[in-house]
Amino acid sequence: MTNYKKTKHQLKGEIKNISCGDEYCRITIEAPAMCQVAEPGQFVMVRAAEEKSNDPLFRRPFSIHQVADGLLTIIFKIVGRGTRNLAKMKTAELLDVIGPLGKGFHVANMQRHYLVGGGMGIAPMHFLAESIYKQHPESEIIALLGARTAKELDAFAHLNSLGYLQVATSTDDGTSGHHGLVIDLLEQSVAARGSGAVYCCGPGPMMKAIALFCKDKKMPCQVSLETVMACGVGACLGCAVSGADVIGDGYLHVCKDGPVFEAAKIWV
Amino acid sequence: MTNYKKTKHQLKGEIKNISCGDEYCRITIEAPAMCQVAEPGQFVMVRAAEEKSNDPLFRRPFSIHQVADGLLTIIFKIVGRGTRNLAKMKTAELLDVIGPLGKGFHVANMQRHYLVGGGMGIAPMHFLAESIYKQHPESEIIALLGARTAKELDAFAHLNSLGYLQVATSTDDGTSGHHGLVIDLLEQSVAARGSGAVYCCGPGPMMKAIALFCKDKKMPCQVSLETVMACGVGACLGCAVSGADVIGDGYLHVCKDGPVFEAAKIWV
Amino acid sequence: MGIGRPDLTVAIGDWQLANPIMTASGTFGYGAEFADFVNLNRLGAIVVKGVSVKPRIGNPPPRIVETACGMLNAIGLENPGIEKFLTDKIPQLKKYTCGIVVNILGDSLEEYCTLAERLNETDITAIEVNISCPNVKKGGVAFGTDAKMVYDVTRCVRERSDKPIIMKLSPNVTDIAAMAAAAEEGGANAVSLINTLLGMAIDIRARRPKLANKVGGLSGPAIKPIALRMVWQVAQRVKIPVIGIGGISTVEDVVEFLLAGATAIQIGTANLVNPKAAEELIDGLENYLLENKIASVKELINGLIT
Amino acid sequence: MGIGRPDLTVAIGDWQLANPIMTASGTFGYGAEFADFVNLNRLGAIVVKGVSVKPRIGNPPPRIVETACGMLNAIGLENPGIEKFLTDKIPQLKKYTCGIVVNILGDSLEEYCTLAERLNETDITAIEVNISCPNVKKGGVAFGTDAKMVYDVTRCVRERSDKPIIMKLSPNVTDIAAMAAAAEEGGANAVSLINTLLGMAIDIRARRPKLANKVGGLSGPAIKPIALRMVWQVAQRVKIPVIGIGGISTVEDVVEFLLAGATAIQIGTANLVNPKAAEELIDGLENYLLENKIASVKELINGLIT
Ligand SMILES: Cc1cc2nc3c(=O)[nH]c(=O)nc-3n(C[C@H](O)[C@H](O)[C@H](O)COP(=O)(O)OP(=O)(O)OC[C@H]3O[C@@H](n4cnc5c(N)ncnc54)[C@H](O)[C@@H]3O)c2cc1C
Ligand SMILES: Cc1cc2nc3c(=O)[nH]c(=O)nc-3n(C[C@H](O)[C@H](O)[C@H](O)COP(=O)(O)OP(=O)(O)OC[C@H]3O[C@@H](n4cnc5c(N)ncnc54)[C@H](O)[C@@H]3O)c2cc1C
Ligand SMILES: Cc1cc2nc3c(=O)[nH]c(=O)nc-3n(C[C@H](O)[C@H](O)[C@H](O)COP(=O)(O)O)c2cc1C
Ligand SMILES: Cc1cc2nc3c(=O)[nH]c(=O)nc-3n(C[C@H](O)[C@H](O)[C@H](O)COP(=O)(O)O)c2cc1C
Ligand code: FES
Ligand code: FES
Repeated sequence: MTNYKKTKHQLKGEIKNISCGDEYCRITIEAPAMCQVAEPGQFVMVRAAEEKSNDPLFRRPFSIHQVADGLLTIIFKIVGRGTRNLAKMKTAELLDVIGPLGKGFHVANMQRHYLVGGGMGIAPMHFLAESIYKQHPESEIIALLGARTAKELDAFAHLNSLGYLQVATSTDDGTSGHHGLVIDLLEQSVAARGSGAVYCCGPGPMMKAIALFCKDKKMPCQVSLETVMACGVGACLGCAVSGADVIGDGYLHVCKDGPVFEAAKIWV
Repeated sequence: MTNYKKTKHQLKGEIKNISCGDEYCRITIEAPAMCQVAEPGQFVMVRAAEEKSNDPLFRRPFSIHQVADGLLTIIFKIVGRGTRNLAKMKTAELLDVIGPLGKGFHVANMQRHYLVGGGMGIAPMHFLAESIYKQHPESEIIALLGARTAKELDAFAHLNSLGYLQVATSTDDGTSGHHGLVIDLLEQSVAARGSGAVYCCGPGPMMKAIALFCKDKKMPCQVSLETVMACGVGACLGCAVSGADVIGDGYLHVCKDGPVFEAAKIWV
Repeated sequence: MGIGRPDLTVAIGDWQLANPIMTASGTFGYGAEFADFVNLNRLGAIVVKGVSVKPRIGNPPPRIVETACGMLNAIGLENPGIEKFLTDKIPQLKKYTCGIVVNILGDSLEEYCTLAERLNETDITAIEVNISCPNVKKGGVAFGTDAKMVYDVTRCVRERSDKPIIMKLSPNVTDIAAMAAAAEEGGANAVSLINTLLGMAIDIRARRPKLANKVGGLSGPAIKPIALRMVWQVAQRVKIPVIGIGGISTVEDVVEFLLAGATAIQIGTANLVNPKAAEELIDGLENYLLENKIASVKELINGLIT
Repeated sequence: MGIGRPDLTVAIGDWQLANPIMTASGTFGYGAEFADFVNLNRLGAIVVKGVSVKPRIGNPPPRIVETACGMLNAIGLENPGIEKFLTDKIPQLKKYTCGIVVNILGDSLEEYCTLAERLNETDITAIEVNISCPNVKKGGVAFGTDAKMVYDVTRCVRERSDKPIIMKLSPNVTDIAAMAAAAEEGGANAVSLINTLLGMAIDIRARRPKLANKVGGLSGPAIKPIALRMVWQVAQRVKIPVIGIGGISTVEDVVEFLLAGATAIQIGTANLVNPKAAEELIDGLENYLLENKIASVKELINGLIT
């Protein structure tokens, strides 16, 4: 095992900053080793039980929202016991994290990039936008962000201030941006600006619609899937999902083969 | 069930004050209904897991340290998961408590009272001293407090400032008061002042020694026992202990028949 | 169905319960212990601590151990014996308007028969037969682990009593549905399951079992998945009502057991942790039905789609 | 005994393990998945994910559910099949200096025999036989629930292989010690226990089982008391070494299982929650022995005072 380089780490990251509202929480930890190897679309798994408690048992997966200067940030919605526990943590406490995990987004060598996020699926888009910008500073980077209501977009307001990123929003109730679905924004944008690479993370039906739209338009499309996970490292085989071709290849495993997949691998 | 009066309550008591060091913790909650019926030597049982977590499962029993103006105080040592969780709570959070539970100390109609506490067994003595003083203001009330080292007595420093209470201490290492056992203090006091009612709470061997001393001196002695408890209300029969006469009466149940017993019921 | 209150009643044979929530034997004393916390009259039924022919002082301490999301108990079936139970406890229990189920246990077939006979003279609601006890005449093999013995106990209790008979099954078996079928064949009106799973914990400092009795029964949320599976298996096998027990502590748990085929459920360890649990779950179940616009709890029973 | 390092080695027949800590089948992949977290060479042994004659794609999702202090899994024994295993996985596994145990499973007696024979040609350390699988020729009854079938599988595997044979017992039985005895009689070198307990969870909104497979295996801290009891019962019954499995996640847990009679133990679900668990427990066990001035881990084995 000479020359062996670790790509995954387990560490107790000191919380540098935590800001939680009733619905969302943003935590930044010190995790230089992870930041060095992380790629956009990858995720971390966080222990969410009290020390020595086994309830809840599983770690919780969260997309890497941003890495900068050895600091890693996640943003999550408070939906259940695990996220509630995490939201109670305080600055200087240690977060038990493993990562970076899984296969992230592949930055396409194209002139136009559509980052399509729905709800908490917006979380990985900051890191992704930054990476695309670094690799293709001349390219057009467009974030299309959908949510149920304007409030859901608050956690991601800072995306508006990234100079290289053009942001458009849609909400189901019309409280921010386009009154309707985020796929409408994509259709409009593609019609107006032309095709590009699509990177998508959000609810299943939204991703499927976008995947089929891209297939129709012959645009490359990557989607980031969610499932319940136990290990996050490809060992338990618990995170299986049916791909487009279940019988041939068997099931796909989100934590190892994904979470990001070529859309065509999932939906035909 | 007319005229039926509740003697036990379950409530979420707002934490009015919490001060925790590395080893001990003192929590005061709002619990008027409990304060109204509580008697010294009784205890409460506190939920010590995160909301909706079942680990640790059992409530934790703590003696009532003091009641005043609808506020109930407990003092506990941080020894394991439950107490560690409790020590993390904050002012204004709600503590899930049931109580008052069990049979407390019976205040003897005597002129002299020895309150003998060992380690965290000192916890119930404040409430007891106050009650004795209220019922027998003219009587002599002596607290004999034993600990391993002076630091262990810090949590109870305030007992020194009760005007009606005479306090003497002993430590195993001589860092406070008498260098030796608390039973030495009792023997000396009884020799010097004369006999009285003895109320005892502390480690088993200490209580047994004191019980046998009292038997010898023909002084009434009450002891407060500890066991693991599940329900605290006499339902599960889990808190059984062997009394002096196991076969005749069967086992005693600490949460219902105690925690305070006539010493003769336990040791012959 | 309008905005009326949902119907919580369920039936076990001719016995109509106000709601499907009972308290499990050994975790609710004789009811009175919880009178400060719960309006006992609202319960579907109280199942009292197991009673035997002779008084039993129970096992020496320690009797309970906390485990991950559960507990071990080896109480040793401490109880005052049937005679003292009839004179001391029955009058008190009569005051409650809810169903009163008496849980019985024995060392031998004859003891079960005797208990059933004595209780038949009282006006309790039903008898629950705990067959997790060792049969001393059969080398200490638990009655509940052998279909023939399950049948025999059921028969004898059936013959001595007109009360509804609930056979309480042990989970420490290869095929619990076979035991349920034996109980049904023997004439039981219902089966309840599960009793505790045999477990152990060791004090590594003393190098001794933590329980004086060495082994004890595991209960609490930890065992819920096992209990639910067994209830589902049994409900598919027998026609008599099934009463679900094991780790139930939330409304979701109650609904899961009903969907799996339970007609009623019992709350055990949850009472110890939260003395108001049983009543809170009645309210919770009612709210659940209201919110989901379900007119009757009976619509949930056996509602699992597989 | 001085200040030397305590002796962690244990023996299973002729097989000398550096320490008693193995990783349990299905929770540690093929080792490589944990190479970033654990120094694999330090492990007592890696037990790889179960392998069958033919490749299996496993059960449809959802395959796992979190439960109170535990989890349910119904992976469906997804694996590449023995041929691909031999060509793809064995070369990689050979690089590790720790023991390599291959867990095998079959639908029929013949499949077990075939697998044992194929593996006998390799230089793996030992074979662990998962008999919790249904025997399709016997109406789907699990091999591990019938003493005769346990004996038969053990015999056939024994005859086809010179490797140490570990029979992995199912806990879903009335008398697990009888199964262990059948394995011993069949010529097993060791038994390992427990595999998962059959359980279930229901999605109350969809009114469907949470697992596509309906039922699944319960593992994790929740089941530890049951596993420990079974290990103790089995260790009293058989003379061959016992490997303890079930909910082990702390050093105290490891010591409990050793005291109960286990010669070695396997870490399962704990690996999923804490990928460094196995190595941390080796260090923890060593420290425990040091602090308690115990020269050899063998002093703990079967050290329970009852
Ligand atoms: C690769 C990946 C990346 C993710 N990134 C983010 C993110 O950046 N921000 C964010 O807010 N959320 C993200 N999620 C979802 C997040 O993991 C869940 O919301 C979280 O685990 C819920 O935990 P809980 O204990 O609070 O909820 P629970 O009480 O466990 O359950 C509440 C709800 O969350 C779902 N859930 C529970 N556990 C998981 C799990 N392990 N995986 C998926 N869903 C689960 C349940 O089905 C239930 O509907 C991601 C999920 C995956 C798989
Ligand atoms: C009637 C009564 C009154 C008590 N009053 C006080 C008090 O005023 N102040 C105080 O500091 N302590 C008191 N105790 C002891 C206190 O209950 C335990 O220290 C506490 O429950 C430990 O919880 P834990 O989760 O932190 O420890 P755990 O991690 O559970 O265990 C740590 C240690 O505490 C012991 N312990 C665990 N649970 C219990 C239990 N339910 N009962 C007794 N011991 C237990 C264990 O055996 C172990 O040695 C009292 C106990 C009883 C029975
Ligand atoms: C402390 C305790 C005492 C019990 N005593 C009895 C009993 O006397 N008779 C009986 O049939 N079951 C008894 N049980 C089993 C429970 O009634 C119930 O079947 C079991 O605990 C599983 O349910 P739970 O997980 O909700 O507790 C007892 C359980 C506990 C925890
Ligand atoms: C996700 C998962 C997959 C498993 N796969 C197998 C397997 O392929 N073969 C096997 O014999 N046991 C398998 N098991 C059972 C474990 O090896 C172990 O016996 C069981 O989980 C109990 O141990 P634990 O509580 O430490 O996890 C699996 C367990 C889990 C959780
Ligand atoms: S979560 Fe374990 S393999 Fe993906
Ligand atoms: S703790 Fe339940 S009876 Fe005392």
